[in-house]
Amino acid sequence: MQGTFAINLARIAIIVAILALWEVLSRTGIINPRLLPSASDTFVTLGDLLQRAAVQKDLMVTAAEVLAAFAMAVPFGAVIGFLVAENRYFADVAKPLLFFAFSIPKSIFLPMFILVFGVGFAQKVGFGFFSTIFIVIMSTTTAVESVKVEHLTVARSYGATPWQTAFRVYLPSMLPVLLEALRISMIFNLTGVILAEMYASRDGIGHQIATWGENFQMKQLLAGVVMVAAIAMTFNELVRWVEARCSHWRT
Amino acid sequence: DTIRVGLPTKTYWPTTVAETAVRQKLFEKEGIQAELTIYRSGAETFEGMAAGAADIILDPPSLVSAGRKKGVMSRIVANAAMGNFGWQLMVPTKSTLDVKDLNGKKVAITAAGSGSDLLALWTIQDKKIDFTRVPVGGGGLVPNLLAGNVEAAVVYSPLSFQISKSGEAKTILDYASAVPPNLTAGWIVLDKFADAKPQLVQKAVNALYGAVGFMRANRDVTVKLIAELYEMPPEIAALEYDNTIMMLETSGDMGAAGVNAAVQLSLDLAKLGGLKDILPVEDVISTKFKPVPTQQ
Amino acid sequence: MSAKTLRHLIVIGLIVLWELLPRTGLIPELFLPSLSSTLIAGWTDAAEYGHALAVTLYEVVVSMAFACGGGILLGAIVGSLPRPRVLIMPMVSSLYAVPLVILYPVFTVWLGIGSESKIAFASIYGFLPTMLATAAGIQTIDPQLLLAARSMGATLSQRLVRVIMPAAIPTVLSGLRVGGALVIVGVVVSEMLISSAGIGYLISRYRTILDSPHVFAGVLLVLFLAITFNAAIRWIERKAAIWQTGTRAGHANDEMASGAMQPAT
Amino acid sequence: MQPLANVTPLKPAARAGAIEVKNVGQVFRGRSQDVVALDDVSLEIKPGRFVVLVGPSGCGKSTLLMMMAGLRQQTTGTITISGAPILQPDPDRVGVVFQEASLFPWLTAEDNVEFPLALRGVPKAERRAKAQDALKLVGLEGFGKRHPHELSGGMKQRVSIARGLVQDPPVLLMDEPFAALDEQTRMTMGDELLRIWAATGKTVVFVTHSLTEAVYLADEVIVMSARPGRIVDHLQVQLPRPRTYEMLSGDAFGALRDRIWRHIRKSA
Amino acid sequence: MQPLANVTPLKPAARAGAIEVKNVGQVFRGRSQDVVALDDVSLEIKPGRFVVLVGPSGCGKSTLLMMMAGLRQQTTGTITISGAPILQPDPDRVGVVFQEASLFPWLTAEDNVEFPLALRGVPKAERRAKAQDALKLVGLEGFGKRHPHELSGGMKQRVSIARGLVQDPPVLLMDEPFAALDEQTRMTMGDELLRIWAATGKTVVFVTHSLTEAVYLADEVIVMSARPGRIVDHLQVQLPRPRTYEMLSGDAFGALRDRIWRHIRKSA
Ligand SMILES: Nc1ncnc2c1ncn2[C@@H]1O[C@H](COP(=O)(O)OP(=O)(O)OP(=O)(O)O)[C@@H](O)[C@H]1O
Ligand SMILES: Nc1ncnc2c1ncn2[C@@H]1O[C@H](COP(=O)(O)OP(=O)(O)OP(=O)(O)O)[C@@H](O)[C@H]1O
Ligand SMILES: [Mg+2]
Ligand SMILES: [Mg+2]
Repeated sequence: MQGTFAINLARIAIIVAILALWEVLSRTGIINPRLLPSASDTFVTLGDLLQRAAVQKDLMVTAAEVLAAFAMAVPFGAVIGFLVAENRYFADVAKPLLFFAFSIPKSIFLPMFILVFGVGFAQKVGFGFFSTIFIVIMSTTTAVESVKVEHLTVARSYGATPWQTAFRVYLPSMLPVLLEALRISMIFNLTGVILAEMYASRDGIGHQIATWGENFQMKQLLAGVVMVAAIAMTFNELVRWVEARCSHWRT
Repeated sequence: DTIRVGLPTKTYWPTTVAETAVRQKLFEKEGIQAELTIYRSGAETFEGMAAGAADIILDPPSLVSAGRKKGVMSRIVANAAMGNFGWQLMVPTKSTLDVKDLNGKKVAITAAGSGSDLLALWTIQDKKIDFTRVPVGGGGLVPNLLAGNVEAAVVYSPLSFQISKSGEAKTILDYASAVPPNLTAGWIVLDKFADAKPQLVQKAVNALYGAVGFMRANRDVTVKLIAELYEMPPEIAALEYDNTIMMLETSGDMGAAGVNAAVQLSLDLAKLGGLKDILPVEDVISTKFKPVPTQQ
Repeated sequence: MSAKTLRHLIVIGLIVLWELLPRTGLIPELFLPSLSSTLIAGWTDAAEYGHALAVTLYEVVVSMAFACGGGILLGAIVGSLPRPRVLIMPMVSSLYAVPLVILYPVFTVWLGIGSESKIAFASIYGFLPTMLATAAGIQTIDPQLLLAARSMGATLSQRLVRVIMPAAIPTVLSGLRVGGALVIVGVVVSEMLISSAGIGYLISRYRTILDSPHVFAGVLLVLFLAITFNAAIRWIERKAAIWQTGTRAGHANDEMASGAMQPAT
Repeated sequence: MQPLANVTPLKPAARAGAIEVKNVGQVFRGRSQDVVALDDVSLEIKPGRFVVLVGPSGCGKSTLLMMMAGLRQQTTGTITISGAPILQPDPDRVGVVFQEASLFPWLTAEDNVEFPLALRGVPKAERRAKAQDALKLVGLEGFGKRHPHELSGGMKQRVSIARGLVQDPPVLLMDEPFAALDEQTRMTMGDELLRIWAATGKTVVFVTHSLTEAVYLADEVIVMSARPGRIVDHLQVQLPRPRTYEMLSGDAFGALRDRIWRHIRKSA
Repeated sequence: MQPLANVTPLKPAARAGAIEVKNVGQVFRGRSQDVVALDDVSLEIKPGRFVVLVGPSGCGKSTLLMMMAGLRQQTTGTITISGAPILQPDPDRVGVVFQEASLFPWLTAEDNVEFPLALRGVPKAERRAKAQDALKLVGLEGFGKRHPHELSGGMKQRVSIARGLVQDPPVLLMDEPFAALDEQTRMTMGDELLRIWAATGKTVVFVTHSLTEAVYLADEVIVMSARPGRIVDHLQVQLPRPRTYEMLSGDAFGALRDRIWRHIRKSA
């Protein structure tokens, strides 16, 4: 525990250093400030943007889409991943197919989603789900494979039901791998939804970001990126908090 | 009834037209509702219409021709613009290069096969020079130009006005005047839709051309709107107003004299960009709808 | 029915659907051209696709080396050393939270529009999941094994190569799978965004002019890359199978483990 | 749902705890060659007996126990527990204490002990109380809040024993439960086990390497030989109960111990 | 590089194998409270002695061994081995056989035994030969190609012992190495260990729970008490060597055994 303070300090120091570097590079003109507006400018812009009702609404829309997609993709993907890891037959059938699906850039299928869902909430959520599910499946498989056989044997000897085995043995045992997977999935999810918004939309933060990018409004663009990154990081920290609470038994 | 309008990118004049129509309640005056969706580019907008997510869109004739080959039956119902207004070939301010000097150099375009690519190809053919077209995406045009990764860039409006105003780049070729007039963009609907709901289409184009009329008549309101929509200073918005909005077609009548030739020229230009199957002009246009601008 | 047969049936089913759905007009050809027209499109422009494949393949291989090699190595280090872990991991995963796709056009300013920027983008894209998976996998290693190795005087690198790696091999391999797939996606996506060569370039070019058969010919090539990569991983897996005895993957034939599978089925 | 008319209870009270092993064999398929771990083992254990299994290292004791627990399927033969064949683990019939402690590292000692109860949905308060009792029994009062990695080898083994005891099944299989304990703790725990056994009437199958312990605890001792595992002797220990430490130096005790010892010596 | 003039060898031959533990304490910081595992332990072991450590479960024997091996830093005090303090594992000075077998599951038995040699870059042929010898010594000839999960509990422990033996360090720390073995194997292995010890002049520190084994093997027996771990007795076993099974029933043997037994009884 005595290291926690030092580590937090180091972390803050690194963040400050990165921001300072960003500021200096831009201010001194080592990097053209038109291409990389300074950190301070970006954050001022961010402040302005966040005041705008339109941006707030866009953020809400995006957040709703992201959450909906995530809430569907994670349980669904986890169950499939579980089956793939635990059931030989299912794994033999599905593993290569899932892998191939995973390796194709998802944005190619964006028009398909418009075809099926039209342009709107369902399409964004659908695409977010689609971009996330494969990584969830693959990560869950990895996580399941890290569970020790002996622990499963013990649970079996006590007649644990599948649900009990899942929640009382698999879950705690694979937590570190699983949380890592959650983190990555969230990022995929966010990127997926934003891509879908950039592609075709009426609202959402991705819609705004696309416009800023095409208009060469670097300050707004960077502020938008910071906004999205902040959402993802907040989620990251949330996961880390869970992790810290659950993994204290690891030495 | 609701008409779903598909617009390629936000900071492009069709958005201003459609937004004006909405804000001035022109659609309502026609007794319909409008729903605006913004896509990332012309091709995506076209796909949106093909997927049934948009009823009327703005795109060049070449896409209509390509789409028909792929089983997406649509036609241009109204002529929106007869030139590449605001599109310019630009070099950094400090650069001394002229169009002729670009031979063997690199020129940024947004995407292969896109409008900017067609203009670059036209430049190559027209000026009898050769340069490499580098697709960098809309967001990559100015950064790559300023960073010197490319010697020149084909820039759309109002980005072109913005960077020339800020002194970062200058224009060496203005496509609005350089390219002979051709039908660069029109309002497009699916044949199916036009057959099923001709009234709706008619009302929609009425409102859109009503908006064009309104904008021409109300400079201040429109400049303010552009500034707001594009998040740009009023000076740039004013440039956009003068150089693009004021150049738009006011009647939109596809049956007007010279339209066929303008479409043909547009398709010929597209051939440069790799479009293989060009259809006859009659197949890509429809003269059924003659816009009657909604009055304020 | 054996798993392989079923899988082949599924693949055949997909192929048939691919041909039939567009032919019957259930899906417009613009969205999904029939398989035959896709193959014809690819075949007629084989030279162009061959060239693009070469470019993409080169970028994929280089990025793969960076992403997977670097990811595994750093993941192993970060996963086995607690101090750097608590310091670095949050940073790294936060960094990944920055949506690079959006910033990619700006990226090219510094890295150019050639292969370098694709390689950089794809490496970063594939690096993180590989690293995070490796690091997380390593944390599940029995600490007693590391203690035993230490007692025998294993140096850090020996522990890494002889204990951490083999113990984490299943996790690392799955990390590799994810990372490798992402590298392929990363290269193609960045080519689609900004480039003048490669499969992604062809895809986005043909897409702009609504030439869907050519687009899907490109997608088929990407699929081909994925299949090749999968074969490579399978080969490694077979090689590593000896190591895996005693772990779950190795237990697969063991009754005890297949019994343990019951709850899942 | 309609009440079922002809439900036959799985374990008729009379046979609860009976174990029957008939012509059981176990072959492990190896990569290069197959290993015959057990060859034609048959034995019958009456309900309520305390049976000790001894035999040289690697003779198949753990394997036999795993099969009795339904955790491993025998290659040949049948195993019947409480009158019904055992094909999969059934905690209502059989409980196991494993040779290796196999505690869940993410649970504290008491949570580990509560685990089997939690699976059955025993209310929190009740299972906490039971876990505390069991921990006290194995001499780990006050260690409930520790995680396995904070316990010594012998302590972990005792937590594992406590976990086996809270389940309270009619048949308890224990695989070298006292191996990591010092002699004093071992004796105390042996006596505790005998007390619980006498009070509950369980059938206990107990593996040990200590011949003294074997004779001291058992009603019957089954001696196995190695490669392939076979039963070479099945002794009845007729010493009166309760057993006392004085008996250890008695002649009857010595004779039994020697008889087992001769088997072990031959086959190890 | 210039030859260094004043290199003092780390372990002057005379002191090689000597162990000195001075005022050593170990406190584990827990989340709620701290645990004093060892409190002010001091002892001195001369090179070449066979020292047995006994004490109730959880008294800190493993902890003490871990510190001697440099695998855990003591909270207070110093530990010197072969004349130099031990601050980190040093396989040239100390080898360990762990209480839990801790074999690498992905290696075969023989590869596990070869592991420490491979770390030092011993050529393949040589280490293979050494591993075979060691496996033979522990009675596992012919099991070299098996993986740990294919071995019984006792077999795993024996592989672990073999792994400790091939390392051949001047000091060998063994934490309950025979716990999972049957009495016959245990005796044979004990005799083998004594033979190796006599032939090589190693210092051996050996933890066991069997008091008979302790007296049978030891030059000295160190008895520890629990919570906090302290040394309560340090006996010299003056029985002549080689030890024989007949001695087990002798009076001297019985007296020593009883003395230890009384300590254990009190503190467990
Ligand atoms: N999964 C397996 N694959 C192959 N052989 C195995 C497997 N499990 C056990 N064996 C072999 O079966 C035999 C019996 O093993 P078992 O664990 O039952 O012995 P044991 O009597 O419990 O020995 P110990 O007293 O050492 O624990 C051993 O020779 C062992 O090598
Ligand atoms: N990492 C740890 N954190 C907290 N307490 C610990 C830790 N490791 C050991 N202990 C405690 O230290 C004490 C001594 O443990 P140690 O493993 O040395 O006992 P031992 O004498 O080897 O016992 P056994 O004979 O059961 O193996 C025990 O009370 C144990 O609970
Ligand atoms: Mg066993
Ligand atoms: Mg211990």
